[in-house]
Amino acid sequence: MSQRRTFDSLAINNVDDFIFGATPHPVTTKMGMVIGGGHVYPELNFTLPTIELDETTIDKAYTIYRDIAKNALKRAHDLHQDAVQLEYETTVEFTMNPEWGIKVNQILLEEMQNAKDQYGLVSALRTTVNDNREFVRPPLMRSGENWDKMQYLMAQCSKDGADFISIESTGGKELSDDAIVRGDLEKLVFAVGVLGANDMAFLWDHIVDICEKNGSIPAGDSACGFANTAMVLAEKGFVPRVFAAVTRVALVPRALVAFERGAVGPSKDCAYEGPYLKAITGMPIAMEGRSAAGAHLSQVGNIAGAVPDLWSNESIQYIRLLSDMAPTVGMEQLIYDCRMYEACKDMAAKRAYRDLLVESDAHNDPQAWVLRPDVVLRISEGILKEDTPLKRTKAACRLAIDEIRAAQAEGLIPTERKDEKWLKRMDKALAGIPDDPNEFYQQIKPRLDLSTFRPEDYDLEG
Amino acid sequence: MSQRRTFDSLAINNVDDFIFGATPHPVTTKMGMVIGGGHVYPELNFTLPTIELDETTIDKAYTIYRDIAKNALKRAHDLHQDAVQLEYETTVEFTMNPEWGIKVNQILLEEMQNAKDQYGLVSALRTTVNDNREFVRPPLMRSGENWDKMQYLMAQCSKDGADFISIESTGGKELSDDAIVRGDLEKLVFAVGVLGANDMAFLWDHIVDICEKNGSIPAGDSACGFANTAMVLAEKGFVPRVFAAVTRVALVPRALVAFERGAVGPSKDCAYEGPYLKAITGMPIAMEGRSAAGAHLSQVGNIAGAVPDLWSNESIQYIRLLSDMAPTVGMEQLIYDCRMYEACKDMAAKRAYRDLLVESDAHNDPQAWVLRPDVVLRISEGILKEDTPLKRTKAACRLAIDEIRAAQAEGLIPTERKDEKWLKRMDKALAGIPDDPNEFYQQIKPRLDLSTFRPEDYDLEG
Amino acid sequence: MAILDDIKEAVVDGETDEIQDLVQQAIDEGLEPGKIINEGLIGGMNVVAPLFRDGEMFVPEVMESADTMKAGIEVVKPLLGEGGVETKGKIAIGTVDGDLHDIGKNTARFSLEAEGYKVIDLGIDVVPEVFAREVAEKRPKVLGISALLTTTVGEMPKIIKALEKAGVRDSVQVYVSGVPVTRELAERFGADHYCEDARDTVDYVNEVFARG
Amino acid sequence: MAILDDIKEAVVDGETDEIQDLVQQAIDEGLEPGKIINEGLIGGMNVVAPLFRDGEMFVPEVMESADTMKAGIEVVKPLLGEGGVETKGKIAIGTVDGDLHDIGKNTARFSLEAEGYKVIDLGIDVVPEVFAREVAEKRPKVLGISALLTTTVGEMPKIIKALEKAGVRDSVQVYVSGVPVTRELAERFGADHYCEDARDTVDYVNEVFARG
Ligand SMILES: [Zn+2]
Ligand SMILES: [Zn+2]
Ligand SMILES: [Zn+2]
Repeated sequence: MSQRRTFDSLAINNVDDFIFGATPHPVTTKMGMVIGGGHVYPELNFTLPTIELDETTIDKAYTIYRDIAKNALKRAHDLHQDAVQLEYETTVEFTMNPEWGIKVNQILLEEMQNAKDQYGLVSALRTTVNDNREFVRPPLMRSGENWDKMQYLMAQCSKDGADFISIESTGGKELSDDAIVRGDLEKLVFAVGVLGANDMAFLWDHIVDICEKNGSIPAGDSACGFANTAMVLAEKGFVPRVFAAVTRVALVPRALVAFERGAVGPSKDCAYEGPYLKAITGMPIAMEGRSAAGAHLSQVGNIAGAVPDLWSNESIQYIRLLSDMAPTVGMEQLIYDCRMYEACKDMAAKRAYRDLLVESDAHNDPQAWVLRPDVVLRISEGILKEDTPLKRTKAACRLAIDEIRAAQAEGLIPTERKDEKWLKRMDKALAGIPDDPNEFYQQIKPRLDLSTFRPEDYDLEG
Repeated sequence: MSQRRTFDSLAINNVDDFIFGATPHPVTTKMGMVIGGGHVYPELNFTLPTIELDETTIDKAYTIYRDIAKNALKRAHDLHQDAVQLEYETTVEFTMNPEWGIKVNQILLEEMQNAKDQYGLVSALRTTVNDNREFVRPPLMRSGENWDKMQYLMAQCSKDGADFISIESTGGKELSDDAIVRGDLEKLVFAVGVLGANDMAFLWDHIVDICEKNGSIPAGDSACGFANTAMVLAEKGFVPRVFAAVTRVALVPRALVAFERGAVGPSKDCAYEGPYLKAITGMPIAMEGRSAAGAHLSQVGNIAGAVPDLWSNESIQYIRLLSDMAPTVGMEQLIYDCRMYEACKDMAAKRAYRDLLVESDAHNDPQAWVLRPDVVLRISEGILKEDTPLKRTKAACRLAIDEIRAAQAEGLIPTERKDEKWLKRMDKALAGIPDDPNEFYQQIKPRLDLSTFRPEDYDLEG
Repeated sequence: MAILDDIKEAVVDGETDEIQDLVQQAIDEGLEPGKIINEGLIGGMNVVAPLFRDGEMFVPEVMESADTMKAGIEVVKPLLGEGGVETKGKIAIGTVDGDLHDIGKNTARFSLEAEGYKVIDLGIDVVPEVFAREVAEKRPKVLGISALLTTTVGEMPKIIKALEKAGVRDSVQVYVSGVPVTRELAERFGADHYCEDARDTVDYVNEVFARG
Repeated sequence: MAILDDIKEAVVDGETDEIQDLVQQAIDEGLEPGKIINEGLIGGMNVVAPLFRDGEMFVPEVMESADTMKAGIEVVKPLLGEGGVETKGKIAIGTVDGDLHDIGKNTARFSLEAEGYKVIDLGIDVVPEVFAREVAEKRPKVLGISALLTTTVGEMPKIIKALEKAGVRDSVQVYVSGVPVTRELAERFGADHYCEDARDTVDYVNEVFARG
């Protein structure tokens, strides 16, 4: 039913062609925005302030979502912006009560239409449905009430007019959280290269199908629950930065599965693995960086802006700042960033600006280094030499470690006291991982808490 | 006592030399940061969340200030930043209870020293004392308890080690608020070119004297209460953008008086007239833009970043965002902006990046247009052809109107429906203003509410 | 009635210089004073309010329109009996103790006046007791409390307590507004409503009076 | 006592493979079991805690140290009477109903264990009644409530009400923590304290036990 693809060569080969706002396979929205067709547009995400949601407060929540959209779109217009994207990321209550989520989706679409009618502002909506399969333990990944509700919500939001459907899927998170906190690369590769990749294939077959039937575009996933967990822990000093950098790259093959199954982008903002996806698939990506610092502190605030097609703030609560409500402020900041891209008049100027964004961060942290466009192309090429998600995940880790080690050896990025110990520890973990998923499963099984996940939901022998 | 200066020619003549991070007369802080000596540093401002301050809550306020400084400095270090500036802007309670303000100033200095000792982070402190002379009505500008407390607070903070003393002074605000809301340029020129300028001379003689005696650097004032009021009202659609643009330039001669009386910079972040001051005096400036959107929405988010020596967030409350407390987030965003300046390797790269910042905004709004480096140099030159604050203020308005009209005629900035009406209205107002302050006073007197200000506090005949 | 349209237009355009002649002309033409006011002068302000709300007019222009209306009313007033000028209702607004900023309050005031309300301006820097006394004496249907500074927002609950103490809390709908105020704070303070800006204030006041 | 230093070092370095031999060696050398534990094994964790606090150790390393300590204790345990291992005190922690994130809770847990506390881990997705029942049965001196999701934070006041209902509110000091929690929310919920992170939690718990 859905169009399967395989990726065996890079869509973008030359670092000179690896640029923000343009990609070989752009995507067109309902109102005619072409994502990846020459411009970088802001993508604003927003969320409720801390309120308890129930039947008595839900109307207030609707009002807040309407206010957010109305005021942020108004601000975009006041700043002479002609096109923007909104992202509605459902929180758990809105997936568990899909009628609530459907209503918010409709409200946002209404306000987008109002803004079009009133002042000609073009906009697109990405609806990101919260993956609530993990809300039973062990997670039921392929059946049950939660899975049904997710699909129902996606279908209805799609039917009602959302341009894009996305998700931050959680297959494998049953093991990855512990793997990250434990700095356990073997377990991490199992969690994302076996469980995660397997779930992505199942999940995205369904999402692509839902989108085809209901009129929206399947846009891609995010490794937020995996690589961003590692990033945030690294920022707190809880896990080594080199480990977080390797984790980032390790998540690329898993994300790629969505595109193999028919996703066409733009991939999610908080998927910092986006540049890899763009290089490999040629499909547009959303990214987030310094303007998303209110949601994620990071070491990649500028370099994340090197090659995006949408530029996002990740998420901000509807709280009052001194000037205005935070989402309106967020829209303004994104627009100023996007104006910089627009101000670059030709390819030479674009490359120069991209390189400023890259150089300003790349030498500070291994997590920034692995987002350098040239590093991305090299590692992506290496990943495509392998042909299964598990082998690709291993290759991704291997190549990331090698790039980091080489950059440290040349003094291009800082080397912290324990880095070599951790790089060696990761070398060792990788060396012991077989290529066959079931063999890997049997090998690692004694170390797993089998009460935390259902092997049968990942096509694994019991 | 203090060193008086006159400015009759530009310190920066050529737009090629008008660049961020460098200026003819840099200023050195106690820990050795050279402001305007080749780098742009972040300047973080922050404020309390909404709490009622009294004897029972003041300790909590101290704890908050300590936390803000500690965590923001820590974040700067984590991001490999080697030098930053903090700004402590006292709110009214801290000026009215100077012991509280002195204590906060000490706490910040302690945390700065801790950061130096712990991880070598160099920092500087600007203490901006709230001008509370207006807190009696009509304001007592030259005597009384409030004036005494302000001076005492400045002296003590200076003695305790603040690097810079600044203020957002309010002389003339008794009339300017109404002039702005009424779109009354004649009254505005009187408020800022006569009252404001006159008060600046008196006030800055005292501040320079206090700084000399106590060891800090007199850094400059801000027209926040004047031009930023107009800017904020323009953003709300309350006053025309062309009026706000002219108001911005009208405030330059008033600000210049501080430098004539001995201020040496860096001028205040929210003084968007900064580029004019830098061109004329060659002293360093702080500016704020997109990263200050949480405090001021504006049309100048990027162009404000064209020629700063310090880059600021204006102000952010100590509230929790999804990632961290807002001041920590603010520090991160400023650092990412500053990294971009640092990434420019030579003068050609610096000019190219400056021009991107300029071009990305300049064509959207007259308020951005008047901050173009070339426009700034032209108008500044024109201002210096006059020799008194009033004549300079008139010239500033005249030149701003002419630049806006010319840019609109050439289609370089948008022309709104009522702009020509408003430009003509301002032409007419200017044409009727005499050169002599006292003659002007007698002329405008019938239109003034004499209960709102004390003419004798501005050296005016009753 | 061409002359009424001229009066309306003069109010919209803020032609303070011309309004008195136009109003005199209407009187000379034998038009009823009440009609001149309601259909001409206030009729003009009724055009101004939505124009302002839609961003078609600036505050200075609204204020000039209000001035023009006032100047016109002065000409008709002598011809009216007591209470001749109809207003939509009475509102009191003030800025809290310690806060000397009045732009927000003034803009709300002029917007409300433009809508045809009588606004009792309590001024700036007003202590809680004065708020309570004025409400007890003047009996406005709505009380607006405004604050610009973060640090003065704490005055708001004190004012509401002062109203309670004076026994007039239930006689008046209280809204709060200003930069540091939020919907949540308004609730916590015990206010009836939070108004985000002047336009919001007008909507709210209209709603209160529509309730009757 | 060279062997005790070796044990300490093995704990700090997380040498789980070597610890049992070292502990056995200490036993063979005739050292008292209590001494091996308190000066050797927990002595090692007492070095780990400040190293972690100063950013000199990562969480995985801390967890390996904790594992090493545990493995060592298993060797000595048979030689001890009842309650031989001295702990600094008892704490219960859990993540609220509807919230399946456990990194924050786990990090707090391991930090506290590293400090020598006995931690009763109530797990994730815990309903208020279970919090109350566990406090009533196990009598911890401190109860930590953790939430990661914005939307589950509303569970916190329910837990505190459940404690009241079960009559055990006063028997326990309650702290709350997690991304969406603030000092202000903690106060509003009726918690005794807000802990920003695991390091903060340790400080707070130390303070509670120091109070006695
Ligand atoms: Zn995410
Ligand atoms: Zn996102
Ligand atoms: Zn300011």
